[in-house]
Amino acid sequence: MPKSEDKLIDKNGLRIDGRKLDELRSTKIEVGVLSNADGSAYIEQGKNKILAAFYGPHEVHPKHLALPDRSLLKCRYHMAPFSVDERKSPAPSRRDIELSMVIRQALEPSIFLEYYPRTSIDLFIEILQAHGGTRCAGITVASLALADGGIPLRDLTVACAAGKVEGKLVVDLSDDEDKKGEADVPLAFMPNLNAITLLQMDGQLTVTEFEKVVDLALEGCKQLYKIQKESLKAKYVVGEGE
Amino acid sequence: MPKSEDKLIDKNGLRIDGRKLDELRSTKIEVGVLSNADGSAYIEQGKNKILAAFYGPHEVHPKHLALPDRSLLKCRYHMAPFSVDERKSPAPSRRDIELSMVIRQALEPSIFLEYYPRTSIDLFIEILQAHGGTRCAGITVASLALADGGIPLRDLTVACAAGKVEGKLVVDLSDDEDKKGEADVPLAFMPNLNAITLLQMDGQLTVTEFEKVVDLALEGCKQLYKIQKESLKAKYVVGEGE
Amino acid sequence: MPKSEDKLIDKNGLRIDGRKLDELRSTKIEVGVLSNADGSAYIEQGKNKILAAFYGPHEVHPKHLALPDRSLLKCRYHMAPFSVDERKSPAPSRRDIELSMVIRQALEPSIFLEYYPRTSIDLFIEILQAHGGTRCAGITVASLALADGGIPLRDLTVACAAGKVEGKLVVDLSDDEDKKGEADVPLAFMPNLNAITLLQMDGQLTVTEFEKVVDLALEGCKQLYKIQKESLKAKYVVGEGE
Amino acid sequence: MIIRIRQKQIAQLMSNGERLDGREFEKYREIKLEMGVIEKAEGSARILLGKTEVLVGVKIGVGTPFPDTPDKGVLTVNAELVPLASPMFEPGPPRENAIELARVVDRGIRESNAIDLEKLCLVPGKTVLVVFVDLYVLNYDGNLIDASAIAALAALLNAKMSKYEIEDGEVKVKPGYIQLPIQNYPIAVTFAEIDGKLIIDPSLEEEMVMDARLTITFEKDGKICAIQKGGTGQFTREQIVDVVKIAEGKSLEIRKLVVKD
Amino acid sequence: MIIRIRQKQIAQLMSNGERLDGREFEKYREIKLEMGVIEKAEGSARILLGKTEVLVGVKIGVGTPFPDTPDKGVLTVNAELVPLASPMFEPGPPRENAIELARVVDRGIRESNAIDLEKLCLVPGKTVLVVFVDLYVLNYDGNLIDASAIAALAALLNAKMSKYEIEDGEVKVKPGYIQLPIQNYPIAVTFAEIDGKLIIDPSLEEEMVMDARLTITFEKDGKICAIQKGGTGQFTREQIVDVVKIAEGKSLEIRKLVVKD
Amino acid sequence: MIIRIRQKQIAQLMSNGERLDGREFEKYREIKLEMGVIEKAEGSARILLGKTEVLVGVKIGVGTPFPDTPDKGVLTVNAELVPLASPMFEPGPPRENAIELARVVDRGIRESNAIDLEKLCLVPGKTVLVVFVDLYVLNYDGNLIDASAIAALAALLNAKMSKYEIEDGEVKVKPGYIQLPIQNYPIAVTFAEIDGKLIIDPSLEEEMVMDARLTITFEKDGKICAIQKGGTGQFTREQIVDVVKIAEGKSLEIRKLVVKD
Repeated sequence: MPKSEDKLIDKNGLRIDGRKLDELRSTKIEVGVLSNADGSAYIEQGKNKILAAFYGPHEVHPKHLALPDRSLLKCRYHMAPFSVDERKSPAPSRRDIELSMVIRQALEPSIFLEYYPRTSIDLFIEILQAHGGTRCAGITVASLALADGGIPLRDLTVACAAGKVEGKLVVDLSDDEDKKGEADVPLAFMPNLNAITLLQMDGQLTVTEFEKVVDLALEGCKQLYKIQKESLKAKYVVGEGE
Repeated sequence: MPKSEDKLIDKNGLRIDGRKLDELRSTKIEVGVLSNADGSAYIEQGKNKILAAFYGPHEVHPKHLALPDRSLLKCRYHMAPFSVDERKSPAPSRRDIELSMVIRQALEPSIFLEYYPRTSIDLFIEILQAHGGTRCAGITVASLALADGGIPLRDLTVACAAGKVEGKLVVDLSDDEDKKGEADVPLAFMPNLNAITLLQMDGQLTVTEFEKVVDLALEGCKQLYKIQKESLKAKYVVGEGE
Repeated sequence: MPKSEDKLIDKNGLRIDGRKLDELRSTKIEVGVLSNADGSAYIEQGKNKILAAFYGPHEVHPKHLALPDRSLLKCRYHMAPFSVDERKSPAPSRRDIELSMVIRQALEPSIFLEYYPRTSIDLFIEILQAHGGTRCAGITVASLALADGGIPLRDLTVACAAGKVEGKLVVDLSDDEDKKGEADVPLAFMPNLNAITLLQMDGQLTVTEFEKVVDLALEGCKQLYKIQKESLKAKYVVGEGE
Repeated sequence: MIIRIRQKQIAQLMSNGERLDGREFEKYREIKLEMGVIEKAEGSARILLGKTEVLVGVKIGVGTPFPDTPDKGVLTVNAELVPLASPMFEPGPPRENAIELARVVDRGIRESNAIDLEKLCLVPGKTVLVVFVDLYVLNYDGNLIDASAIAALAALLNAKMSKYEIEDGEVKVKPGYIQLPIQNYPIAVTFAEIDGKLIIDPSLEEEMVMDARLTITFEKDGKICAIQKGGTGQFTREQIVDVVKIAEGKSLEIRKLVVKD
Repeated sequence: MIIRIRQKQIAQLMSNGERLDGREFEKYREIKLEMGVIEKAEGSARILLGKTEVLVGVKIGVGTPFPDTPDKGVLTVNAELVPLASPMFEPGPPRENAIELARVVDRGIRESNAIDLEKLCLVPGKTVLVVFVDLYVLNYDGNLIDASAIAALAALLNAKMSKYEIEDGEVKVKPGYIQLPIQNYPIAVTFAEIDGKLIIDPSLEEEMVMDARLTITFEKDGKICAIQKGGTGQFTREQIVDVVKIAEGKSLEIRKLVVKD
Repeated sequence: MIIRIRQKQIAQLMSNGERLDGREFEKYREIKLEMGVIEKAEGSARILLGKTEVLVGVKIGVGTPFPDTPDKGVLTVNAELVPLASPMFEPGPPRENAIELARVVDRGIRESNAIDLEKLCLVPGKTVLVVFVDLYVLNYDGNLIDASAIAALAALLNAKMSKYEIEDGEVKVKPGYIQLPIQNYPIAVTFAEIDGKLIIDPSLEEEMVMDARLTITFEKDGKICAIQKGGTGQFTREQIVDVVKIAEGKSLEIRKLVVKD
């Protein structure tokens, strides 16, 4: 049930930002944008602006956290105070802590952590501007930051949400669609491995709707995966095809 | 001086919960109630509902806190948010920190801590429902949790308060009596060793009254001591006398 | 521009506490006032009342902070809750943290820290009553605490502010002058080494005014330096001249 | 290393269709549920799910609404993994596991509109009732989410609240109590994936070796109202679709234990 | 180990009726008390009890009453064991020793009704005066409780407050000052138990080896208004009864130092 | 040890009048400034000073004034050294370096009266606008103060705010936006002292070996409005006087990059 009088989808079936139901937001990715970090990438997905970077593998502090058989992946999802309408306090919220955890769990399966025992990889995702779907865009860009830094990956991880807005199933929900829509299903995926590594849902969907939404999200992931690969190519394969 | 119009003691000398002046609240104790903890016990004393459990003796974290000649007893008195009328924030209050300390000091003399150098015993007292005298009931049940876990004790520690309500000296004050009464003296005792290990007082008492109140509290301790021992027997001596 | 109707300087050119423009507040210093600390001193400069003391050089906690080639100077500027008009919360404010840092940096150049590698010197400055210029008075008295405790110093460090009040350049601003005046320049100095080790400014000054204010502050430092040395003599040279 | 060996044992058993405690793959441990155990709380329930024990208390207070929902009461779910429940828990502010637990239970209650929050508004934009749901874990033996979600629903159903009225702009408490308005009954069903196989209601030993976790919460009309994948493993689309169907049926069974018609 | 040896020396001395610093068992160290030392505070006092030095400041502000005492001002006692006072003290939020110190001093003031809190109510249920008593330990050489309690009473007696009035629902400060209304004079007396013997006003060296501590606070009419046992040792009923009697007499002596008729 | 060697190399170069990156002593790295980069913020700017990158966002909200300035809006400057900017930065609340950075930038804005805070008062003593300036460091390669101060001024100049009105004691937002009232343009200029010589705009490598740092902030009329000495080294009176003069000229050049006439 829509929670507001504003129409999110017009009579032509277009969404408030002019997109079709199965259309992703305009997405730009740049790899290798920071000079200090060991790997970094930047994404603009609609009005989302997100920077990801990591340091490592390096020694673990404090030492007793080190794992004997693999690297310890740490992850911090953090929002700039000016990234949202109402200024956000810099202290991590409960939402920030949950998202840091599920993002870490979404990325872990893609990394050959066993190559670097007793070390840690410290991954930072900075939300400079938030407009719906930041956890997914954060995963998409963080995976590229890891690739940029030469961390060996089983596959890139890509993430995209789908959901239900005013009775229609749509992909890649923006902020308004997320807040006023009926359901939101963020999903992370490794396309070559056919592996879903993040799945959450808010809202209400029948089982049948849910299956369709999962397929929409997977389709979105596949499109974004192409953009991911192109962004790597743009950085590393200057002047030639794949 | 009574702080309210409500009568806490009626014309027959009975207290609002129907007790005589020197009568304890109805008390039920069960030993060995949790499967994970190394020892545990549960008490209902009037409307108080308290769980105690410990882990240890085990390695100390951080290591530099370890004592060369005995085990380090740690103790946390903690109230569930729903244990009191107004929801309590989960963060420890100054009262919680003081009570954790005096409870630890009340129990330490009973434990052969010297048997376990360089280890710690971590004791947790959870107040699930509070209705006056939780520090005393917490000591009574914590001592049983230690016994349940096989920690060698010089004696059980038992605790009981006595005080003054509407001019009368009474034992085992309930919440209303504690708040509106004239004085409250919580006391912990090891009966076989004749040792008082906790003694506090709030309110006003003459020296003569104080001595009588101490005796009332000691008498209360002796009665609770029997219940303590019966609860151990119920757990460990199935189907036979002491 | 003066921020209030009250006149801070009267028609005779005297300041609200009766001082001339280039006159320091009445200053009393006592060295060696606390029995536990390794060195201590107390200053009253106008209504400022400040105690400084240190412990060390001793082992560093945690160990990984230890420096291989010199002692680690730690410094805490801390205000008593009753030291200011409105009760101050005991938690350190951002101002407290900044002042702790600049005071430490003002004192470090004076200390032969290289004599004590892998140790720390823990310096504490307690503002018991604050009335303008506490960072400077804190440096002046802290340097004496270090001297009292036998820490080898290249020179005493002495500090004094100067500034602009109602269009006049003045030395050693009191609380009202600091708050309502046009500019405040705190400065720390090692007279024998001709070295300025703290310099800050709030307010507005032309470049020419600024130079004069620096000279006023330096002159103030030189006067306070004499009082510093007398206070040491009073403690250590009983009954004889320098 | 010990975990690796245990993992092999469990996987071995599972390849024979067996679990450590003899359960079938899609069978819950025994559920014991007791309501009204904390008289001081407006509502309470204690659950034993096998040896996992959770006490949930509901407290209701007066507060201010969120700016974007001025005419609705406030729901706050908080979880404490108190250290007597497990040697793995430590005192202190909630960490990510406790926060996830609280937020997953919160999501089920919130997204199913289990509490009619509009009935908890006293003065729009100014004064509303706040419902605190405190999840208090007393013994941890696996599957805290399902145990907590069931006990939270039971505690909400058990909750009685004072009658409030506004007089001259001040909140007054009237005599008597009314039921907290509950209009939906979300049930969470959790699976663990071990070595490619899916089992329901994982015990602690199974959680220690699982690759991933998937929780699906159903509301009373059979719609999904919350999902949470946990753990560092992965699922295929097909596994998820299968799990959702099994979970749907399970949620009906469990709902009957909590909601008596 | 060093403490063990020291303990034996002190016990040995005590078996001969002697203390390290030559005092008798029931004799306090010299008390030097100075009032009004912090002009910015509404009240203040500095005590030297031997080498133990405590500065107490009283600040008075405007705040809201506790819901259960809407017509009374608020008393808040806080202790800081600032690290210049002892190598054993560390910076940071108060730990259990500082919290106990504050709460024991608080209890003596509160339970004796030393401050007439009803006189500090400006608008019942809305606006009252808040009295902050800050215990600031400057040098720690044992028996912080008695030193702090004495200095706190002296600072309260020293305290002057602004005249407040309510005009159109707003707090106005009127010219002039009045005495903070003090109506009782609690005095804390502390004993240490070492090797079965009881000594008054323990020094730091005695505290380091003591088995237990007992503080009894007396109000002006000779009633006990607060007790606190400290340390991990124990007392017999008889020891407690004895200590209370000695403390009663001592409290009279000390009260004379603080309260001049 | 490595730092010692590097220090010698840099000092050696400097004795020949050279710097590591080939700059002259009194030459800034290239400054790239972009405004309005965060649409959700009322104002924003991103600066690249060489490889040092800082993003500044300005948010404007409604709050209460400070008691001593009841008729003025509130300025709050906050700095976060987020850990992706440097391996030296750690997550958590701001430490002394971040606090110093925020306070030095704050001082320049505040002391030059850059924002006309009186225009941000809605109801004197009750309701004012609060301007949050958040300094967000994205890549740290030295001289954070100058980079942050420039970007902060640019973000303030870029800031548009809603029109607020008071109706019946409540804050109402009117349609349309107005410029944040900026009336001065403070510019910070920072020098590092290495081996007795002074260089402007130190890079990270130069900061690592510098003895001391000196920042002078000038307002538009050529007055100094803030100074901060940093580091554990020292300056002579003459050095300071020299530095001030060079800084004055530099501030004019840089101001032109930010403030277009």
